[in-house]
Amino acid sequence: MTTYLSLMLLIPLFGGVLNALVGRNLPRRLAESLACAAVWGSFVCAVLAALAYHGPEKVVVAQWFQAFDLALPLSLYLDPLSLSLCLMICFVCGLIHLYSVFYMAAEADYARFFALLNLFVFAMLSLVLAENLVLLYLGWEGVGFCSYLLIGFWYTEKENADAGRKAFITTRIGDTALMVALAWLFQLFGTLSITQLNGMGFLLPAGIVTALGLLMLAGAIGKSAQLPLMVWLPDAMAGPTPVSAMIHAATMVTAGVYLLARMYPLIGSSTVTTSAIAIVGGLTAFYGASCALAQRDLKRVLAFSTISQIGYMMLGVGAGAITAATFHLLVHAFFKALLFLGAGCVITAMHHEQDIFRMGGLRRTLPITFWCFLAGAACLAGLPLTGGFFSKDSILTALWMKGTALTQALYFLGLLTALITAFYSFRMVYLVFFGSNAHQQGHHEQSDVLPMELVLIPLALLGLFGGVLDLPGYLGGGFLGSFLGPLSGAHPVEASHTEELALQGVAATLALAGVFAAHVRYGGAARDNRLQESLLKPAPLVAFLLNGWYFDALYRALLIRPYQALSRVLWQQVDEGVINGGIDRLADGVGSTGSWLGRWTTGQVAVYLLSFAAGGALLLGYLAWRSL
Amino acid sequence: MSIPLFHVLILAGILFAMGLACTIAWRANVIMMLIGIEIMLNAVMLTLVGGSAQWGSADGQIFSLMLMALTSSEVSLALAMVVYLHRRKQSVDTDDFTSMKG
Amino acid sequence: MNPDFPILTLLLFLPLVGGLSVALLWRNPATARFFALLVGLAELALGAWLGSSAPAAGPTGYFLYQDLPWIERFGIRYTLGMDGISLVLVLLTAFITVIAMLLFWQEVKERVALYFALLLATETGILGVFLSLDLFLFYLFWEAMLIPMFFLIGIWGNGRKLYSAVKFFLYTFIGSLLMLVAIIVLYLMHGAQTGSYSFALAELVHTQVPYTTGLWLFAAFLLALGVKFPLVPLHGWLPDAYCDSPSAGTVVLAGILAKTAAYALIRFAYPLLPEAAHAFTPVIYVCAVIGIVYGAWVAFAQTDMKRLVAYSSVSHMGFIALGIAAWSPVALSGAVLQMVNHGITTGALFVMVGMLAERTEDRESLHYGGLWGKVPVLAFFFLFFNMASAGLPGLNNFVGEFLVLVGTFRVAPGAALGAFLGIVLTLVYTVRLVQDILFGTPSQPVSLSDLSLRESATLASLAVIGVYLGVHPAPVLDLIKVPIALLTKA
Amino acid sequence: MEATLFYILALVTLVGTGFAITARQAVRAIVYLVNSFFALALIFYLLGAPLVAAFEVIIYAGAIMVLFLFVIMMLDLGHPERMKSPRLVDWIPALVLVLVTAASVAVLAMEHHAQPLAAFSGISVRQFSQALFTRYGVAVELVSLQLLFALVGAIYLGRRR
Repeated sequence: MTTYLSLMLLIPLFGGVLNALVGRNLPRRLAESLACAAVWGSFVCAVLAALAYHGPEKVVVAQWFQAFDLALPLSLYLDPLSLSLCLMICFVCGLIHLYSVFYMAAEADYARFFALLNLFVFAMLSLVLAENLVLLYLGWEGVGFCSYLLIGFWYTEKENADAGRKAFITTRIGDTALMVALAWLFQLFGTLSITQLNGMGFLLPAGIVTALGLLMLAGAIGKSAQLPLMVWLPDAMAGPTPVSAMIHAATMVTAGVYLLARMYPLIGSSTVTTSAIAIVGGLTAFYGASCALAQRDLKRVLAFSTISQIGYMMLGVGAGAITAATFHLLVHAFFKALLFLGAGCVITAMHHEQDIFRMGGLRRTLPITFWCFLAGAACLAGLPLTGGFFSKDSILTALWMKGTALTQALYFLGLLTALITAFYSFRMVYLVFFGSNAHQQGHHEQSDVLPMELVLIPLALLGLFGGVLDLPGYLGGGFLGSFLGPLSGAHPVEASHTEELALQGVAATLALAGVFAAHVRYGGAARDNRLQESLLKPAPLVAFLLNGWYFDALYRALLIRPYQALSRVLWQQVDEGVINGGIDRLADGVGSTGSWLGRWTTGQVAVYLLSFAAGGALLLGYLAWRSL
Repeated sequence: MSIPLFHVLILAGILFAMGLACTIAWRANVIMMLIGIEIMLNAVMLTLVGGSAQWGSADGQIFSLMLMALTSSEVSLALAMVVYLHRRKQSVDTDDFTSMKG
Repeated sequence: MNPDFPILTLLLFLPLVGGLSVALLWRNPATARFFALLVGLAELALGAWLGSSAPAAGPTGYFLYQDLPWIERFGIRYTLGMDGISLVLVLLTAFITVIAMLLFWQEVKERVALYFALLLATETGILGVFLSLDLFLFYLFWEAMLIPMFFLIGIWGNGRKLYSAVKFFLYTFIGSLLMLVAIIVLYLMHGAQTGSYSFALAELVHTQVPYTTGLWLFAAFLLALGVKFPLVPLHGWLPDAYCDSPSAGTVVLAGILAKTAAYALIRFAYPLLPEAAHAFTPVIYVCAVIGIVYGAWVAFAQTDMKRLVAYSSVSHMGFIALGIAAWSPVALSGAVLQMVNHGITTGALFVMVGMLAERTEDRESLHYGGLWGKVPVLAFFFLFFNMASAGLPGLNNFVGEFLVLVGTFRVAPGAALGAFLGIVLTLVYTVRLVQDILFGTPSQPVSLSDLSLRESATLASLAVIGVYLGVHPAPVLDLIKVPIALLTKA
Repeated sequence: MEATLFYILALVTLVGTGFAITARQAVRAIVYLVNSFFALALIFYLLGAPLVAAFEVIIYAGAIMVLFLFVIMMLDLGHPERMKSPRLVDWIPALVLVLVTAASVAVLAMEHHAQPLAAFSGISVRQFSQALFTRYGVAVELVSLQLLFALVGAIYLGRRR
């Protein structure tokens, strides 16, 4: 098992480092194959590990560093949660690597791209497999770093680089909260091993558990783009589309959910924390969905929908339904990657046009993409019997069943969000694929897009039928539920079959209603009206949603501007003015005193003599005065 | 001998003060300044000789002799300088010589 | 090795003697350069050999020790000792000096021999501080290292070089004089108590210092060391000195000279005056945290690359101060490790910035841009060291910072929380610098040549050490374990 | 007897010096000073220093004062109307200083009681010379060197260009 796990990590690391160091000098095909082979090698290891799996296992690979009682081994932990995530990550990333080979075919700097992708896989896997919180932090920061460079991959444009920077710094804020939690945990327990910590939560007073939970939540908020640190994710779409699919949809952004799920045994005992998680999740889900309603950029629609869907996962964690959250995490990874990759096909076909109001009629020119994208949208909308339906519904059910006023309020918020989700999913589908559009000319040759489209198919199947991973109880229960069952703390109240059916019925109705609404507003002839409207200045509400509730402007006014202004003040007023100026003035004072005293040396002998005599007289006078 | 040392010292003190006053007051004439210095040196010699008489040892007298030798070299150099400076500026007023101004 | 062989003396004075010989080669700059490099390499080799063949440390933690009478009348002895902490810093010193020489091989065109001689002389001064165990000897080296540095800045600097050199000298010198007073008071006090007057550290630690007197003495130490550290209100000399000194001088200043203060705090000030140090701990905490946040914040406003890195150095040194103030084994290990890391990383950053400035004669970061595509190797290293400086896990700075923060959080959570804020701010200015230089399109065409093989190899050695210390810091941590255990239990 | 003589001579000295420092003509000042130095030489003799007394007359009153005269004549400084004599303002600092000094001396004097010198028959020339050339031999050499330097210096400064 040690071999599998360490190989799973080392292969992509090796691939990444190799590509980073010598990739530029390798033939293109070799570099690409190397990168893909590394990830699929990892996948093979993950599968082998899964086959050999027979219970949670902790593996110490090596010692990282040790200073007195702070011992940090490089230890890995394989349990159902990490195993299922590893499989998903390797698989999705592997597909996206393949996709990238074609998507980035025209890019000259392929070595950097694939090196970073591979390094990302390494970091993500170490995040997931880490048994030690510091190792988890390494992965946590590593994915952030790769994401930073990948968002800004086309660095020559300032906006891209700015977006990368924004992502890096915003997530760093959350990361720091996580690091505080680490330091605190070490102070309390003297260890940072996740398995040990999870077993010791009961030793702590509730207040501290709450505080720790909130700190971890802050970390998760940063990484998973939840309120109020979600501003970076829409901008992160500046990166190449495979990057958006891989990092900003399937894997990295769900790391926060993973962290909370992982540490749930420790932090779950605090009601305040779980409520906070649930509230953050619910609000973010609603926020993301509402913003997605008004976006014009295809990738930004998907970005806000990602924010919203992760909000659902947080809701699940907050409701104590770790299984449901993980289930949604996995299924979401499939269908959101699918949607992004589909969007990538669309964008390639449209020559990097991303405005959905300028697209149309693509269902005929890109049929495979269309069907796959439709499958993804159905999952996102939660149409009955798709994977997304089951996973989202298990979260909502868990919320309802928890039965407190808060969770039931959040349940209704979730339902409302589901309605909006269905609406914007199909708004997107209608605008992109239906109707006809003037921009038909100059599509790529079909063969350019075809290999990329092929990658969509397995993802579409997984998304559509992902539900079988964890079927509801009335269909005989699911595999995931029993697999993840041993995770302590993951015991939400079971719903009876009738209740479950009723709740699912409500959700299904809402989803269908949303799709219907979208059809009414964007389908058929109405679509052209919308296109006409889109040329006008947007209404205030639309603009409000389009700009993500103006959070960016708020932060700019509240944080960024003052920070910049104050930095200049600190430098020029305090540092140059007070500290340096003070010293300079002191020096000037000493200097001018010196030159003032220097005027005494007139060069006239008489003055010297007089001074000398006066000095002598003073001495003598002093002696006389003493003897008086 | 019935001369109290103390009176010798008072005499030396008064002489010294007069020399000092001369040096300070005659800033317009180097010659008189030098004369003031000579008076002060003589006062010092008087002190030394008085001390020598008090303790009956020759050292004080020897030092006064040394002093005399030093004085003569000092005076010869100083007067040479006066001559030199006078040649340059046609003046013996010390306030005219300020090239050592700091 | 013959135990009587004065190997420490050899280690200490090899650069000085070598430097003097280099100075004799003033007619022939090329030879002087090579000879200087040879001396530097020999020193590094000697240090490495000592490190690898070091016998087991005795109960005092010192595995090499030399003690000779010098000025017996005043109880001054020539006492050198090397324990784990010294060894680590000696290696760092020798390494950084070689790096500085190698990377700025052609930077200086005039009076080359003298330049290299002074660099080597500085090295001896710094090594002396790291090796002395007699306070008089320590003070001697402490002052001695200023002099060559002063000339390095004053002669080969740029900008307002004389202003900066004098400022640097006066700042550090005035502080040091206070420390000298404190040393002498301790000496007299110890002599009066025991009857034997001695400057030896081992003797002076037993001095019974009255509480109030101790406070004054420690304040004097703190002022002297705080200037060189620098702790925040005392850092006024640093931006100017770092900016205006020649690049190699900056690397030496930031990479190793600043460490002498931290070392002296650990080796002398705390053990000599433990009670007063304890009383002063809050002050150091405050200075350190303010330094971390303030340095990072001011760095953000800089567009002069060298000045930015200079302020970032203030911020990073704050972490070291924090770790020392916490005085717990973990935090102190972190502080010492961070001294090494800071030497490597900030040294490397100054190297990078210096190389850019050397190529274009422009230090304004806004004038650059898009270097990633133009000079990929340079850009790679630039990004690498910036990320190391920002504390990316897996690279060296992270380990040190983590140990410091975790160790400090145990004893002083409030101070640690302030420092955590610094982590975010560090990233803010780092990423800004990276973006200015590497990304975007250049606002004016800059013609640059990528790294030569010599430069790449040297930087690669720094980078390899960076990764190594980030992934496997155990060798350093093992070395400093015994001395730190001794220090913190005392 | 000796004491009376001392006081008389002291008076002569002081009066002579006083005239010397206030004289309007440098030549007159020199003459008053020579007078005063003669009296001082006698005081030296009274204090048991015959040799010093002799030197005082020979070197001071003789050589040095004559040197002064030479210079005064050489530079043609003998005309009082061409010379700036000190104004009253110039005397004020001098007088203040003298007053302070005198007051201090007076204060110090009040603590002392004048005690006559111990019985003492003066230092013979032999004693003097023995001490001078044995114990202070080096000093003599140094002084002679200094005289030589002064000689060289004076010649250098005085030469005509």
